[in-house]
Amino acid sequence: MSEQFEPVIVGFLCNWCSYRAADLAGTSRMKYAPNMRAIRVMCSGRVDPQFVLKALREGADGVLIAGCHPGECHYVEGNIKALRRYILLKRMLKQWGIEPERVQLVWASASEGNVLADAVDRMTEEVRALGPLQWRKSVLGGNGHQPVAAAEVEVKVEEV
Amino acid sequence: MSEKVGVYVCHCGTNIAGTVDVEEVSKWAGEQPNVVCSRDYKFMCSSLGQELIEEDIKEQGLTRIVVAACSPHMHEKTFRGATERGGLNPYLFEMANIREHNSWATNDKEAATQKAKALIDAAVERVIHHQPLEPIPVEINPTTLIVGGGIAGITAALELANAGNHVVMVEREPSIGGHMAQLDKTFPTLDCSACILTPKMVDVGQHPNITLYTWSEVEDISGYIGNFKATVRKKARYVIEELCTGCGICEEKCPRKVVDEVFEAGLAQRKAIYRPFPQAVPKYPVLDPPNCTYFERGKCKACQILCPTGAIDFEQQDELIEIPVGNVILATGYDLFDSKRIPQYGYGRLANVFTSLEFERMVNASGPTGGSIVLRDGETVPKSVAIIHCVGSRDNNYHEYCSKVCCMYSLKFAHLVHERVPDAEVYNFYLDIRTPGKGYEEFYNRLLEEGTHFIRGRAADITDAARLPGEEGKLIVQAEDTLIGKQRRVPVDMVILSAGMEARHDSVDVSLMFGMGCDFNGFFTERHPKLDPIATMTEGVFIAGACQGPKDIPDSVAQGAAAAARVGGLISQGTVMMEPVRASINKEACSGCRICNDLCPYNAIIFHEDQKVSEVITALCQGCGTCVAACPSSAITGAHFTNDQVLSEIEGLLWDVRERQAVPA
Amino acid sequence: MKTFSYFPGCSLEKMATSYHQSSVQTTKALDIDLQELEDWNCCGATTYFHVDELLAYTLVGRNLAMAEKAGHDLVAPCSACFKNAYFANSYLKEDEDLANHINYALAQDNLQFSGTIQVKHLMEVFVDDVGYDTLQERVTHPLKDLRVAPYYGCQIVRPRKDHEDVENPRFFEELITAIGADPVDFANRLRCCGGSLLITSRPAAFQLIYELLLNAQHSQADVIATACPLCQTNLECYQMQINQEFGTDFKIPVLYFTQLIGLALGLPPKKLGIGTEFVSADHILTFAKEPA
Amino acid sequence: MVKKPTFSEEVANLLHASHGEPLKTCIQCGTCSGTCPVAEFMDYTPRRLIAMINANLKEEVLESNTYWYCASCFQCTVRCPSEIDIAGLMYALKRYSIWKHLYDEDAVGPVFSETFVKSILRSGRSYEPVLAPTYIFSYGVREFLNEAHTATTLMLKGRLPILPPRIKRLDNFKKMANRIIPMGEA
Repeated sequence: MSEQFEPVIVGFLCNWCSYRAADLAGTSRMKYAPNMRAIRVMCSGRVDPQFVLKALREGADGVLIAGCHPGECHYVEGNIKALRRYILLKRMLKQWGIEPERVQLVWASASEGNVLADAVDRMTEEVRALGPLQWRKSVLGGNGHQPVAAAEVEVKVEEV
Repeated sequence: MSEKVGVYVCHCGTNIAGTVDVEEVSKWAGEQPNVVCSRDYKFMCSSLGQELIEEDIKEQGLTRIVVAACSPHMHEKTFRGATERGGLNPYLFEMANIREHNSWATNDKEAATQKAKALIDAAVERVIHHQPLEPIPVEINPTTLIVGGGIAGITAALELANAGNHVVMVEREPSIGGHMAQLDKTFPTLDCSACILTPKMVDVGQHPNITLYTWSEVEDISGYIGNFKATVRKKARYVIEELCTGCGICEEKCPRKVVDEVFEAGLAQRKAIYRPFPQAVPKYPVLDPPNCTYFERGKCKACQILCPTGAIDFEQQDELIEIPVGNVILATGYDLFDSKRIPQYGYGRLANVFTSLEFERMVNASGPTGGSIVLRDGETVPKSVAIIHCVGSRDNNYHEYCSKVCCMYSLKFAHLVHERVPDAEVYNFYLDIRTPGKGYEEFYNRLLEEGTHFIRGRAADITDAARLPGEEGKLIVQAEDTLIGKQRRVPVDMVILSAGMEARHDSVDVSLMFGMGCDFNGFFTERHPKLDPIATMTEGVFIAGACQGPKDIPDSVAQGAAAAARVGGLISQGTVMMEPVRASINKEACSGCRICNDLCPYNAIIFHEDQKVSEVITALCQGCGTCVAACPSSAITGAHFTNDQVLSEIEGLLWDVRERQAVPA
Repeated sequence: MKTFSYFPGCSLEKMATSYHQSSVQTTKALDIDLQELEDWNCCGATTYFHVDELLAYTLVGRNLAMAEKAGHDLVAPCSACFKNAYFANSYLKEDEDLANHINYALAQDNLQFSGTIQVKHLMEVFVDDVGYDTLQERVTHPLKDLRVAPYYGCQIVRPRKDHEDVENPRFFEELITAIGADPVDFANRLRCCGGSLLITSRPAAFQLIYELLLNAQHSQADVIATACPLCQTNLECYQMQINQEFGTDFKIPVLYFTQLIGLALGLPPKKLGIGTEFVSADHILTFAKEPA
Repeated sequence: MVKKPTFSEEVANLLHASHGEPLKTCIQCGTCSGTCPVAEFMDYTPRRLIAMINANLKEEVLESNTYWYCASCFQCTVRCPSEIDIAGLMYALKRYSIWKHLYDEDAVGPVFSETFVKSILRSGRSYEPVLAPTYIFSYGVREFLNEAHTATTLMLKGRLPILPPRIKRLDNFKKMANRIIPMGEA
């Protein structure tokens, strides 16, 4: 059979909980899909929708945003802000015909290496099932026009 | 401008090299744009490894450093050091985590090698956009705020004060002492709680370095490590402390008696003007208006008339006091699980079912019964007593966690019953006897010798519905004796419910006020569950005692002292260096939309009405970046996490798949 | 005027006709319209789940589907029927796969479950839809000084966890107070009556019934009030045999709560099916008096 | 390759999804058995039965009378500190043993259950008198007389139906049931 499709997932992990969760998963030698490549942000609240769009545009097949559990955010409630943005972002991606599984938000505390590892495994399978994200076909419809810049503003304004 | 980047790939013995083809990776890295030198080495964190970096900077004039090794939480500081010694600004360094996030997380060598390249390329792309930064020095105000005057808070206060530091202690109740002041004996040594606690309370009351605010609460806290500002509400006592000598005449003459639900757990009465207990610190009484005849009907004033020093002031108002402090120690303690939540145990319905706290007061020599164990009627001595373990604990319907102290205090209760009522039968219904601690297991063995009946099984029902001879007029505890595999009904005269500890009812509000988290049970979250159970995620805020999780006295004392040591360390440093990860607003670009103002959890962003622009108070900013992400006109920059840095990091991270669908320019 | 689909259940057809009559009478008197579900089938009782869970859900599903057609919430007076309907309803709502299976079968009777209604126990109708206050106002013959043992039994409260308080419900007591009677402190009010054990293992059932009667006697109740035909049968029809078995002389009438409410509303005992008891309830009638 | 499920897993699979936690979370506290009103009649307490299931003692478990004694009062289910639906578990065991015919032959429970089900499938409603023969034989003479007496009194008081009730759309009803478990008669 032909070699199976290996999706690439960009992970935005908050410095205090989820990045440490990934560290813990490693330290405790949990094996999980190598498809997620992590970027450390101080707080999931720092994840600007344009980061997500950038990642998808640059060839990622999915984006995982991970932060502290609600109520456990190191910055009181940055994760809640992230959640709000995430919901808006999903709405927007839907309009562009991007499957919801491609962008996911999970809570994983510093002690939940397994939670993060499972999330990565699950998401990898889901995205693999969806196949590669063809940004050009699915979003730009072939022409070079990029709706993204406009979209960012939309998201942010809705924020308040 | 083009930067000269040096890339260093660590083998970490075989930890990385075992899975990642490090030679291949470092060779590949060397071929990437801007990378002028790339090496792999057995142990980059070793002094030799670090020297490699230092020399290359000097000899090859590197301007940026990337180390691909373990997690930045492990060695970022180490390599920043090396970078600095090499003569570069330490923040011109970036780390690629190819161990925890890669070699340890998969066995697929090929995939791991590929991922390592991506992570390194991301770091390279990112580090190019790094800017030199300077850590922010912060002055430490040597005064420390301690919230809660229980044994943990008292210990911390005395440690700090004796070391010559000023301490402000705020206690909600009229006296310090906390739950420990209510106890009679302490396990396993059985020394009298008051005897060991009251001297410490007195020390706190008299210590020149300790300012004590009882009957007070912290209403607000602002600022940051070294420079907090606490607002304390000093509730009206209706007693002028300067004049009061604590003679107690007011209390004696007050005609109004009310049930003392707090200190005496409802077993005894107190006056409307009162001190919770004779050894209370401070000695000043408190008047409680809702129960005071004068406040109700406008007459009486017995206390005022009879006070020899004229210290009663019915007009007194709450005071708000602002106190600048450098660090905070939270020692707010615990609440006892409310046994009424388990109706099948009959507390509140069946008279002779007691809570552990009620029993503590009862056996206390200075308590309502003078230490004699009697039923609710106040005279009948029980011939048989059942002690129910794990009330509200180890039960997903209430609290999943083990409350840790109940086993030991239940054993203590059993012992006290044997001691005071020698011919009484004592039945302990337990799930597991948990006695980890010095002298604890020995105490358990002692109880076995004293003839306590231990029945392994959670009590299911406590009822007065007799059905067998010998059950009439008794309380019947029904449970399975799991070691025999039979259901048993044990008729007793008295039942004691060993209720667990739970987080303070208002712990969530408190944690929010101090900008830190608490777990799902409401206990405060420590910075690290193993390596740092004293600090919190908020710099300058520490926790001690049962507010972090169920604890007995020795543990609380240890943590209190530890917290004091940590604060003491900071005070003697005088200043702390803080990560320069801060947000700043470009006035020109700011549209004044004020979205960021409300987003900031630290109120670090102010709005200049005149210029219609917002500004970040660097000292208050904690660097979360939420505002940066939210600014519609991208006017806010988050130092060390700027948009260019993250965006180029993304590009690097996806170097191998970009072609797959790169967007035509 | 509130309308409900009414599912009497097999027992109320005969064994517990009095429960049926009193339910219909009292609800009518209180402006509640119970419309008997047309062509309802047995819900399978508890026994059914012993044999095949899926089939059991199908049986209940048919009744639920018919109630949905009628467009009213479903009310069951029998606690076992109620429990089956209540849980089948919530499981089918949350488990699409299960619902599909059931609907495949229901299609044979041109029915379909879509999860549009709620399931209530008859007592809940009195508690929520009539309300204590209204009930109190409507009472013409308060049962003053009648000491009533509120026997909840099992399945009216359990295994619902979302229920107000499974370990310490008070609604039955409130109802009894509302009709002017005194609820006694009945420790065993939530204990099992043995249910169908009476058939499968008599000694166990007898033991349970004995304990209940004993506890009711200790609490000096004049009458035990129930909300379930099986409880009623076990506690009442077997009292004589219990007396033989345990050498006791229990003579505690066991009435349905609807019968007591009926009396308090001044309805004629005959209409409430009073008179078909094994243990005479005649002296209870004397409590229902118009206030002087 | 597929590994054979343990008995514990088999039973867990028989529990409806909404029936709470799988058995392996049991902490053996005995709350269920302390609560159970008929525990004294069971050969093993519910807690012990769970331990036995987890220990894979299939035969002993299925031969035990414990689960036939469960009267479905659900007191254990609501109290279990590990949120195990113990009553649901008893149902599962009943189904399992009937389905595999692994119950003890003189047990009344299984026979009764099956007759009950058949009677419903025949008429759409349950009919007490039909049930009588299925269990009456298991009684002693005195019990039999008592039972007969109770029955006649019920008749006299008009509390027993003379004719079995039937539902109208019985054919559909049988077809419906047939779609779940095909049984010849329908």
